[in-house]
Amino acid sequence: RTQRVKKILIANRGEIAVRVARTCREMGIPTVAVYSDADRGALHVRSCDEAVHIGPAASRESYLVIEKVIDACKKTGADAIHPGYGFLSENAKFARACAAAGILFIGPPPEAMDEMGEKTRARRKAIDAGVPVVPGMKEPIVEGGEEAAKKFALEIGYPIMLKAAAGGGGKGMRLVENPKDFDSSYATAQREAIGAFGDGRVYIEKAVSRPRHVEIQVFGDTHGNCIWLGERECSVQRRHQKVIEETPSAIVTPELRAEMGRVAVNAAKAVKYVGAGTCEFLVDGNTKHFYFLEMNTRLQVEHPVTELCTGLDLVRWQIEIARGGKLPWTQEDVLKNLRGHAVEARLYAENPAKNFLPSPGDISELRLSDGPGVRNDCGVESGSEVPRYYDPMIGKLAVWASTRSEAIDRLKRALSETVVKGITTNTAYLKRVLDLEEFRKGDYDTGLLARAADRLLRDDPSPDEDLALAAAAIWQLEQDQKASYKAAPAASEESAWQRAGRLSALRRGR
Amino acid sequence: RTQRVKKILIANRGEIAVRVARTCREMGIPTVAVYSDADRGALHVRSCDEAVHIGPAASRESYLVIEKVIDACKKTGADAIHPGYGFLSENAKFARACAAAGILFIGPPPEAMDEMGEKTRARRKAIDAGVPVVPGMKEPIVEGGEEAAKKFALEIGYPIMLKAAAGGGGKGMRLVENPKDFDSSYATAQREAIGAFGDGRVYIEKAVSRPRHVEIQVFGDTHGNCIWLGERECSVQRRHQKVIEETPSAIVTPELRAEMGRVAVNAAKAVKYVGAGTCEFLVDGNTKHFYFLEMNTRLQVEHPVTELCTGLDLVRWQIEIARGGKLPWTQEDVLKNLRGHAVEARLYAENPAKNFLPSPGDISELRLSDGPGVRNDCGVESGSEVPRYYDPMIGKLAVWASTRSEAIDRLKRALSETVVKGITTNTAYLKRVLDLEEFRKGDYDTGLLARAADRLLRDDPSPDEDLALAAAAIWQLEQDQKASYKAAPAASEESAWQRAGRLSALRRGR
Amino acid sequence: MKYHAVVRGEDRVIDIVKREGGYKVTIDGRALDIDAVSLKGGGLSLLAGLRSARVDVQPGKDGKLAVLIGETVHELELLDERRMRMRKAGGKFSLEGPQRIDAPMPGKVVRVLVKTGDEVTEGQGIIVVEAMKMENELKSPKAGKITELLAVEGAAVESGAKLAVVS
Amino acid sequence: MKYHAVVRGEDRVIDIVKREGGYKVTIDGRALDIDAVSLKGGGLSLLAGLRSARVDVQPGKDGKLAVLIGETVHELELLDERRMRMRKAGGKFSLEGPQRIDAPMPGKVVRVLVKTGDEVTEGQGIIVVEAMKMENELKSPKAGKITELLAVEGAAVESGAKLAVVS
Repeated sequence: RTQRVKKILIANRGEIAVRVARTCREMGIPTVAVYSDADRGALHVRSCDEAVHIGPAASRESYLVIEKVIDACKKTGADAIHPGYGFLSENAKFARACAAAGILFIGPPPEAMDEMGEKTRARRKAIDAGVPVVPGMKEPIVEGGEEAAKKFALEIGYPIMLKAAAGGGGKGMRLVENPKDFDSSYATAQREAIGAFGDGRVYIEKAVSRPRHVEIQVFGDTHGNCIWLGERECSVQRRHQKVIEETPSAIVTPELRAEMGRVAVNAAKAVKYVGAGTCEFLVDGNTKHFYFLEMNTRLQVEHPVTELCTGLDLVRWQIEIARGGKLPWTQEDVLKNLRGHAVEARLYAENPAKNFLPSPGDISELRLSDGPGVRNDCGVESGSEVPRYYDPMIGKLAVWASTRSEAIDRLKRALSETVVKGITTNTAYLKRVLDLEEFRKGDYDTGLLARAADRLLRDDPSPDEDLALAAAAIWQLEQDQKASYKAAPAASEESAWQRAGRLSALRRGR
Repeated sequence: RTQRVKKILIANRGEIAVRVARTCREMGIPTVAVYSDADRGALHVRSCDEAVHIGPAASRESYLVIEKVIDACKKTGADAIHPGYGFLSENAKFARACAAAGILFIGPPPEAMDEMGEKTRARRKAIDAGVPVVPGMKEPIVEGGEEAAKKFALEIGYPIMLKAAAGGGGKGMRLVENPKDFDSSYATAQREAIGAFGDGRVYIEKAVSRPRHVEIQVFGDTHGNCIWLGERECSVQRRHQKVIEETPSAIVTPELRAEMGRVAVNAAKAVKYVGAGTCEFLVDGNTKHFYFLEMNTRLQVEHPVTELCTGLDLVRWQIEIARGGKLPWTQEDVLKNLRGHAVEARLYAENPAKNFLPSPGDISELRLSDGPGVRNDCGVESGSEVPRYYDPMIGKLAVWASTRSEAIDRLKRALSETVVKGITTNTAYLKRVLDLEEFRKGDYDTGLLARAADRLLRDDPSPDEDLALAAAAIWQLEQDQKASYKAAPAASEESAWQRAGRLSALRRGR
Repeated sequence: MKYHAVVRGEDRVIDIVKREGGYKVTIDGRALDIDAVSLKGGGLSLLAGLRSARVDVQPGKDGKLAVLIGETVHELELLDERRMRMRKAGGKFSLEGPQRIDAPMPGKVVRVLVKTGDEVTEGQGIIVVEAMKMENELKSPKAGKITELLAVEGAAVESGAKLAVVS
Repeated sequence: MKYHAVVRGEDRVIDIVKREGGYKVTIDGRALDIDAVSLKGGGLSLLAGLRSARVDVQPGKDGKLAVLIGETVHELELLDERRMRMRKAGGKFSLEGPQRIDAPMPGKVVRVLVKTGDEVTEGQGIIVVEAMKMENELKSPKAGKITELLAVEGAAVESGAKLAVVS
């Protein structure tokens, strides 16, 4: 007796909105897009069957406004909402507003979001459920509590982490090596936390040695079933932003996987979790002890690697379970079906050579990779604009192969087919990360990218330098000639080029 | 003690050359492309590390000339050749020439090609190996043997099939319903056989009732091991050209699979087969009896569906085994790893509304599908030309999902994202095939497309007709305005449009 | 701007006005407010009321347009005054009067199925041309009589070469 | 045609001649015969001897070109006579003389790390701007002294707005 879903509104933008729309289309469920002034021309708008404008570019005035999203549902008769990730996806108020409006929220019950949404509360919940956690504060730092906080930090001992209580995705997160940096880091963390979540509260945690970020995908249904779907290793991070994710993790043995899975499921059951959720753990690279960090009560950016190794469509499961369906798999089915290795790279519109400065602008050409074992999830296409108002991630490239080394070689091959013109992206940077010896060996922690920064950015002479020079000369000559003919294609390219030129000139920060 | 391969020459063009180059890149093996006058700008040329021109457009003067291919190897120092499919891939003379030149031929030994290459000989071999075959002639029709042939046809009874002895891919194949059509069909079959294989010999076979084309992928190594990798159902055919392939087949039970697999492996072992091969069977839709048709001693066009359900890279296996490696899997491993359902659709540059007239020309825009479970293998990209000299297949779209119905829905979704402009393709036709009730039910045979022809081509009113009219008016208005500004993009589009216009005007056959 | 459209044989009259935030398109008197964004490669992102659609318009056959929306290709002819005049002038493509049968692409004539003077029915096979390794039968666009026959079996022909005329 | 190129700080002289079937490109005296096909979107398919390469050329930074070949991006500057003159005239982008620090994109100044008159080293952080939810530190392009400082903490700034000058 599962509830029917007649139409789904996707309360998001970019690649995740496109990805959700794809599964809805396959399920034969019509979709509704919402868009801000900056996104009228965005791919997710034309990927849905209907679209509703919900305000100005700034997400605080559009994608984050609960009333506007609910109104869009009423206007279009959408009876369910998929929140994607970010924006309102972990906002319990939003989930309640949906319920109040008789709209099915495709995600966990608001109570579970309350319990897991606020980090210190989640920690307490986890501790009660017997889940190991990193030593740290049980409450965020209060107004004027800075001194007490510093005392606490000294007690558990530096280095420590400052984290946004409402946080996630590394925003409002700071590593503090020693007491003298506390104040400045605290200020930055608060500022970023307010900017990202409209909530500046921050708390303290002990920093773990050679820490690896390993998370467990869990899934619960409304019939009391809950299972885990394996782990994702997300230790390749820059400033707490995930860059490359893989599954399985090189340090996770079948025993450790089962143990972490059991613990994650316990944490989920402790809050009567329903739908797709992720328990993030910090694993000590030396001792392999693992500590619960937080639970993300939504679909993760990196969910494709889990889909590739399990063969599941997690969005389809989210929808089935939201409308009251039973989990189609038992824990044993998972073990039977886990197969091979998957790696995902995130494509960012940013300039690694300029301290990873975001590079919004017009994509004059986008060439994605294809062929065996390759999956692209992209929020843009040739001709798209990357607006400056939102996250600079333009898409994800994930690959599957039967072994880790084949998967890495495949991802490198796919990256070498991936070309984005008009804006600057991190594709070349990603290829270098894949070549890092530590990464190839699987012997890395969350400090990898920081430690390898020099190796990742140096530009060494290439055997193709003369060919590159020749190519540049040929290209320039043809451009000049076309321009002088005032022939159509040249003209149009020229203008595209000039735009690109201007943009990147600006990007130089001179 | 496996042989090293330093450089691989890919003796082919189009999507298969690109696909082979991808695996070589992942394996770190440099590649050499060959190209005719018509293919200098082709995608496969720039997908390889080196390229050698081997003559005029006509394949008989380029891709089919053994000496030119061998010379290209010597010129570039390539020590191995991957033949792809078609062209020289099943030519034993070529395999011998490679051996003589000290070049590793990535395919079966020439002896096996001899035994399986010529159909009537293959039939005898199969019969000796206890493989069931369709009643038919053991020798091709000889010069002046037409009368004897007609007598034989009457004995086994009409309908009969005429087949090219050197044949494959449906070329030189004709169904003859009754005696009066024998002469004309025989003439056509011979003509096509000469055109396609330079060998006009034809033989007679009894036609099977509700025939389904089901083939078994086999793999042998140089250490005497040989296994099967499941079946492919290829009954969705038009004029004996495969259009849509899937695995598993809706009529193949685990028992039938094991039995067909066993028989296929026996046939392969009977000729000491090494590498990737495919045994094609005709399965009687009523009795489920199966008959050996022929063995293709090369990689098949439709190999991706097998890769999707086994998780293997067949090209990687071909290379590993050609250099003396052992099969990494036992038959039990296959059974453990077979998973889900895969369907492939072939994209042809042809116009279904004009009796499937091939439509070569310039592709002004190519938009491929992406997202979960989608795989594209394409020989072209935006701006590519489809030359009129070669097969009109421009690429393949394959999808994987956990069930057949989800896979079909996914393929439909992916096709709706696939847009080819500038030439006419069969994408809309393919979507209609997927909607045929018989196909959805899995209850079809090789006559499906012929029987459904009317349903597949009718153009019924669409609810979007007014929107289409509005879109056309908006587009036209913008074109006219741009044109009047003589603005660059408009001008360039115009010319592309006009070219497209001319082309299709010609295509109308007026 | 006024356009005269023909779709599935039916005549439609379209009036289109550009205005703030898109277009007002009136089809046979029914008005649609449409917001349109042009995409790279000649596509459009349309918003018609709540409906969102990606539309690909591809010109072909002498001013005919193929309009792709989701699953469906709409074949239509759009005529402004200019085209209207052209159309009126040389009725070349109407089925009144003699019809040429041209070679659709370079290839080889493998069979000629009629003789000059033969009566043919619409859709009857006239000539078989081989191109891209496939035999393609050219059919008569109308019922009538073969008044000219230039095709010769075995002859190579270029694109657009006149092969026969049906009157 | 002659070009003057700068790659990884080195000067290279390129002479290019179009001719039958491609180009003759001479780099510092060494000649290459190259067959080039232009691809949609500004790419090139090059054949240099046996070598086949797909090359993507993307102009950026004031005449600088990013040339992508397989795994590697080559950043280089290509100057013909005209550009050479420009370059000689306004040395705007050379590191001689005062250097402007402009806002890389619209955003908000969250911190100013220097005062007018401060001595700064090359690469030292000068101003932090927040854009796309990320804090981005603008560094000094050269060692010198802050002679102008227009950035104000908390202020919203438009693309290219002058924030400071290092002399």
